[in-house]
Amino acid sequence: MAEKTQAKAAGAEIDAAGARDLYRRMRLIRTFEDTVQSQFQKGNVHGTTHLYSGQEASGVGVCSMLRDGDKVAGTYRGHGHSIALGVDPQKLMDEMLGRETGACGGRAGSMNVVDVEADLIGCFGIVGGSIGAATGAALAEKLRRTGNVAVAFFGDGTSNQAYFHESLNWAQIEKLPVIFVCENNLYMEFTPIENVTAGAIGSRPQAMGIHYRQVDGNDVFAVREAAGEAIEHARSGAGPAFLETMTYRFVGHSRSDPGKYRKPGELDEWKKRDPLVLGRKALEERYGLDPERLDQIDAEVAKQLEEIVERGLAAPFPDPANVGGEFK
Amino acid sequence: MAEKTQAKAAGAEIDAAGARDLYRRMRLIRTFEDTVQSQFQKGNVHGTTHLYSGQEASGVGVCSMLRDGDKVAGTYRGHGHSIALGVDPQKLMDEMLGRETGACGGRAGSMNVVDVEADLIGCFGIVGGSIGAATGAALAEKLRRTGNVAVAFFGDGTSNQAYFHESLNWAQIEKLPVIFVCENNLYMEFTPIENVTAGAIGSRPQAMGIHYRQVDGNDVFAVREAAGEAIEHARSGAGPAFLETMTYRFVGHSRSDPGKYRKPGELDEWKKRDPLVLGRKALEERYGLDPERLDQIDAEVAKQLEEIVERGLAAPFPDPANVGGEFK
Amino acid sequence: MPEDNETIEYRVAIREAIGDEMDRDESVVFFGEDVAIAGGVFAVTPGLHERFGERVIDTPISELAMSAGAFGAAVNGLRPIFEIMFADFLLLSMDSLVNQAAKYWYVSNEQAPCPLVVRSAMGAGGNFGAMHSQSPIPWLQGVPGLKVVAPATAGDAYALLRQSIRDENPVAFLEHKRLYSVKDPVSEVETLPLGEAAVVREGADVTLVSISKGVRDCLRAADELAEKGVGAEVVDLRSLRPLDTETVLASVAKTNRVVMVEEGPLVGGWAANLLGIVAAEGLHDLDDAWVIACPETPIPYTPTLEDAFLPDEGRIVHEVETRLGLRAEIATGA
Amino acid sequence: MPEDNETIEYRVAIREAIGDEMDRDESVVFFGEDVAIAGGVFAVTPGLHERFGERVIDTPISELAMSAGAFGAAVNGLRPIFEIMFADFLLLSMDSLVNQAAKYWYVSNEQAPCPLVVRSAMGAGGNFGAMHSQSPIPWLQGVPGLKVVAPATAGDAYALLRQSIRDENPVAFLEHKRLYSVKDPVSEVETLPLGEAAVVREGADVTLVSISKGVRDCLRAADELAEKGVGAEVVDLRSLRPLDTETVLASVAKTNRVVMVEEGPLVGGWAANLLGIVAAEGLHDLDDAWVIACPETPIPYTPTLEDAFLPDEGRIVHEVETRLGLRAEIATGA
Ligand SMILES: Cc1ncc(C[n+]2csc(CCOP(=O)(O)OP(=O)(O)O)c2C)c(N)n1
Ligand SMILES: Cc1ncc(C[n+]2csc(CCOP(=O)(O)OP(=O)(O)O)c2C)c(N)n1
Ligand SMILES: [Mg+2]
Ligand SMILES: [Mg+2]
Repeated sequence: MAEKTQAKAAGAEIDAAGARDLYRRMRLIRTFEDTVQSQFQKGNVHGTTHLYSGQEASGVGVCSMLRDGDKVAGTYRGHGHSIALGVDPQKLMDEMLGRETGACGGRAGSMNVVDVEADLIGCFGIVGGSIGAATGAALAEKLRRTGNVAVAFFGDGTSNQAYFHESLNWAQIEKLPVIFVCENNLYMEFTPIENVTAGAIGSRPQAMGIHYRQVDGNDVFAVREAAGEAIEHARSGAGPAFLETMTYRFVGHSRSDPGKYRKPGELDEWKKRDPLVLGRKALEERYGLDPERLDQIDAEVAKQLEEIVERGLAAPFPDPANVGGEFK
Repeated sequence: MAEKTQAKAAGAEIDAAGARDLYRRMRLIRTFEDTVQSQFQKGNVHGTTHLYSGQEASGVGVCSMLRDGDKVAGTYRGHGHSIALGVDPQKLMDEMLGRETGACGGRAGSMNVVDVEADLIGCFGIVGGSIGAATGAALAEKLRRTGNVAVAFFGDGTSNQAYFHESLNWAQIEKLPVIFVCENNLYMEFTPIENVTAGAIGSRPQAMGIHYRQVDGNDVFAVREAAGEAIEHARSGAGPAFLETMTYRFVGHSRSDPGKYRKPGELDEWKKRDPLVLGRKALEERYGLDPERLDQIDAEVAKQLEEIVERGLAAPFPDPANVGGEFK
Repeated sequence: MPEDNETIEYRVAIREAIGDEMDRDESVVFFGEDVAIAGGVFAVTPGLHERFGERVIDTPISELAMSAGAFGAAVNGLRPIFEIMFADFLLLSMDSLVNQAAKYWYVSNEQAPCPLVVRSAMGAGGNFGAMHSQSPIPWLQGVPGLKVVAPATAGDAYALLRQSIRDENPVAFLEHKRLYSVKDPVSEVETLPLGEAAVVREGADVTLVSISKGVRDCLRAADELAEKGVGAEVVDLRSLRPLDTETVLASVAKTNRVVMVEEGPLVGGWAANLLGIVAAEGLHDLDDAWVIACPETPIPYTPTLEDAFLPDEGRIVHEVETRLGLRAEIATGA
Repeated sequence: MPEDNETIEYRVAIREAIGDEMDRDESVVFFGEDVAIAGGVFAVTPGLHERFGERVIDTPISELAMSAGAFGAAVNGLRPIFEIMFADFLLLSMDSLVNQAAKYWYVSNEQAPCPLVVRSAMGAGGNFGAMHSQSPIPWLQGVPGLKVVAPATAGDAYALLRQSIRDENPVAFLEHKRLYSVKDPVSEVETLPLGEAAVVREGADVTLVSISKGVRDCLRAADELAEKGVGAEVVDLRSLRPLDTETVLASVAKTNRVVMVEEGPLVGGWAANLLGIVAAEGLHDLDDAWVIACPETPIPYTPTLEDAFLPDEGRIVHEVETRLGLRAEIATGA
């Protein structure tokens, strides 16, 4: 719960403390992902994982502009979306570790986390699922007149799939308060997005008259500004908004990906625009935060993750006798 | 086979005889549909039917620009597409009547006719199916380097569905020789298209960089001209083309539709632009055909249909002992 | 619903069940293609839009988005009902039904329910052809988390639909096209539990098991068989998941013979599946057991072929007579 | 393929089957997400794009268009193979597979075949969670016109895939994820007919029937049972449509006891369905019959739960021992 409050505490106008929180949240995601990776290699995290490293500013920027009650649908690359929204990283790590104390008691794993308390309606292992689900969640918010919005995160490659097209159209027809956040990391798995996508992604929502903006997805402040506008648009009843956050994935698509498809030098170029590097710079320049303070945050987060893993590894696995589950 | 040749005989440049053929073909469709309707009421045609009446210029205009080997995928509203392409109306009527002599031996019925010999890969009862199928057929033509194209017919309402989006994108990526013909009759069943469709349909293919044109779908000559361009584009290897033919359905959506949703006066306005009325006018004005010659065609077609029904009703039903069928 | 003991049309019973639940619970909403202003292509839902306004919505032709929209709304406080016009089109919705709705309760570790109902018109017999006549049961029954309900009477349709709407997890509610115009007594109860089969006719010699329209075929067959001195017990499964094997086993323990009648294929169908479960649990009660199903092909259009394709009471009577040896007796004049 | 009698990895056998058919027949093409340049996420198809160029294509994430594209190409002269990365995603393709491909041959009155193969990785055991671990068999088996093939060994994978590609109608070719790295002897034959089960181990006391990975579990169980003096015959179905009930019935006629082992639910699964068919045709051969299947829930992620969820040789041995009374004997020291 503390995490949840902190995630959204930033508000529209932020002071230095708020800015620090944004940075901390991005660092938390990065360190979380590094930890998942190392725990995966140790055999403590199972199956497969899709890490969010490099894309932190997108999730953190968008979620920091939400208010309690707004709903989020993430993807299989959803640790970042979850932490950005305020899911307790302990519960999340425990889920990866398959423990009873996990967000879903070990039933979900990396790709399908749900945390209703945190307003995370779910992470969706099936490409496009988040789009359809958030559209439906927005329908509920509209009919219940809550003033809440719903956010769908998804990737560039997902813009070629059924859920994308059908849901965008329906959302626009019904003027649903949903924000479609396309995290364009230039690749659909191992394939450059231009090889599989006709035209610019942005022209698709625009063809339906949906409010659209493209933004630097590695600059958390730029994302916040654009997300704020998109959320405002949706919340006002004007219908869906579409945000394309241009970003880059620093690690493999999933656990076993050597990244051979990357263009030479591309990764290095993007690393110069690491959201954490950009974040530090902005914090130092705009908020006069000194580097030591930020190093200290890094150290705190590192410590936090160590403790999380320690507690997670000590937590019990679910009792196999309870495999069944009951359907209400 | 005679029918087939006739359908495409018109060629790009047509003389008076070719123009008469276009008119005859449209009249054949209209009279065929009227006959299906009356046979349905008599209980000789079963299940349900979706008639093409009013939309004849679209199918005839497009198909008259094809050459043998080009493939067509029609819809549940497919009698028109079939006849326009040159499917033998006797075989088609026999299929409606459920006879052994039908195009599919009575197995298919109104919505799912296939006539491989006529290059009709099929009519598709599932909305959007024609789009996916024609895209695949075009892939085959491309890889086999035949120079043939494939045509998908579908309605305005179908532009909101999964097959539409996914297939358009893929076709454009692979530069497939496929022509998407959206017959915009302003309604998806009983719902005005604007109630269920965000933005203009044409902006969707355009968002993908697909060659697009809208055309008066009731003017067979205008359709021919636009179709010629679209086919040429696709055949040249430049990728898919999208043609939106603006038209109107004169009859109910399917067998039991009183048409209450129509705007007042709308039907009457469109009847003034009946493709047959426009066709006659053009033939008289441009080719100097006299009205009696056209009346004579009408009478010939009426007679043709009478004979078709007579033969159809005399044909045997398939033997129920053969219900099984064998899968190769 | 009417309170006297009159009859009601199946389609009207469904309409009233929706209306009554929408009255009772504000969170119930209903959407589908042409269901609102036009009242649905099978004339099941006229009047609901007028009564409930924005809670009854016409959608684009977007079966997948519709299903996912229902899912998203269901996990976010609504109880959506949506219509997939013909059950054949459920194939376009399946990812959302199976990968989203059916899994939510379990995978979320029972954090939140997913109360949605998908209504759909299934079944052959109307010459609608291969893509507008299918039973979706073979695709849906093996999906843990998704209930599959298919009422045989108007009364059951009313009570089972009300319960389906109240259910905390997804329900596929399948309405046989050939039943829309039948009239039956109105339901005496507001709801019926899901997963309870009913013995709709008692008999001592053979058990006929079916669901939906098949139950009515079995009942007519039982009438005919009674005239020939065979007492057929008829079990209406009412739902295929949960599956009430107890009621079937109890009946079989009594009659020792069972026939499952399915409008669908033998291979991969519910009928042989249920027979397998019965065999596993009640093998020694069985003297004879078989399945009446359709040929292993798509459904043909033309009446002669479609009639031959579908099981009907004539075939049930004939097979029971034959398997029970009555045919031989008749033939030999015994 | 290698011509000596070496072993081959399952994934390599599949690769070679595709390559050999593409060599043999120009009309064979192959496409899917990341299958060409990257060689597939399960490393099944590296090298094919280099060998066959534009006949091996990377597609967008468009499972429905891909399936319809295969259909359209198949009815227009090609023999497409396409990959649906995880079988769970087949749910997005189903309309095209079921309403288009499976129906074409029959509905067109056998005018034209529809030769396509959809390859897909199915199955649990790798902690991939509920939406990346399913067996699609419950959704696909009850679709007349669609063959469902699932090889248990690398050798069978090679020969069955080559035959599937040559088949004139659509085939769902299901590869169990847990088998990709197994090694088996290379196939001695170029093709194996679809719809023929194999008795892969003989035994007199009980018949174990399974498919895909389950067959290997049964074989290990049979080894263990042999040590306890029980002769288990193992039948590998190899395909679920066509379904070779004859081979099962013949085995049951010999052993009088049968267990079907399914990685999937009991209700709506193939195992109970097959048992029902066996009961209908061979009731009096059966002394005992049952099904080993999964709980009626989605598939859990964490190892402790997933292990408990899945049938394995331990459970097979235990249940056979118990049902055959050996447990009691052991317990009483008999
Ligand atoms: C329907 C479906 N198809 C395929 C996959 C396998 N898959 C997982 S992630 C992915 C690529 C998605 O690319 P993109 O949308 O760009 O998101 P990113 O992974 O880059 O964040 C694919 C193909 C899936 N999970 N679901
Ligand atoms: C997937 C699917 N959903 C719904 C239907 C039922 N249906 C048949 S025609 C139709 C309307 C199609 O409208 P449009 O695309 O405008 O074509 P039109 O009928 O006007 O020619 C609908 C909803 C269907 N056949 N398939
Ligand atoms: Mg991407
Ligand atoms: Mg229309």
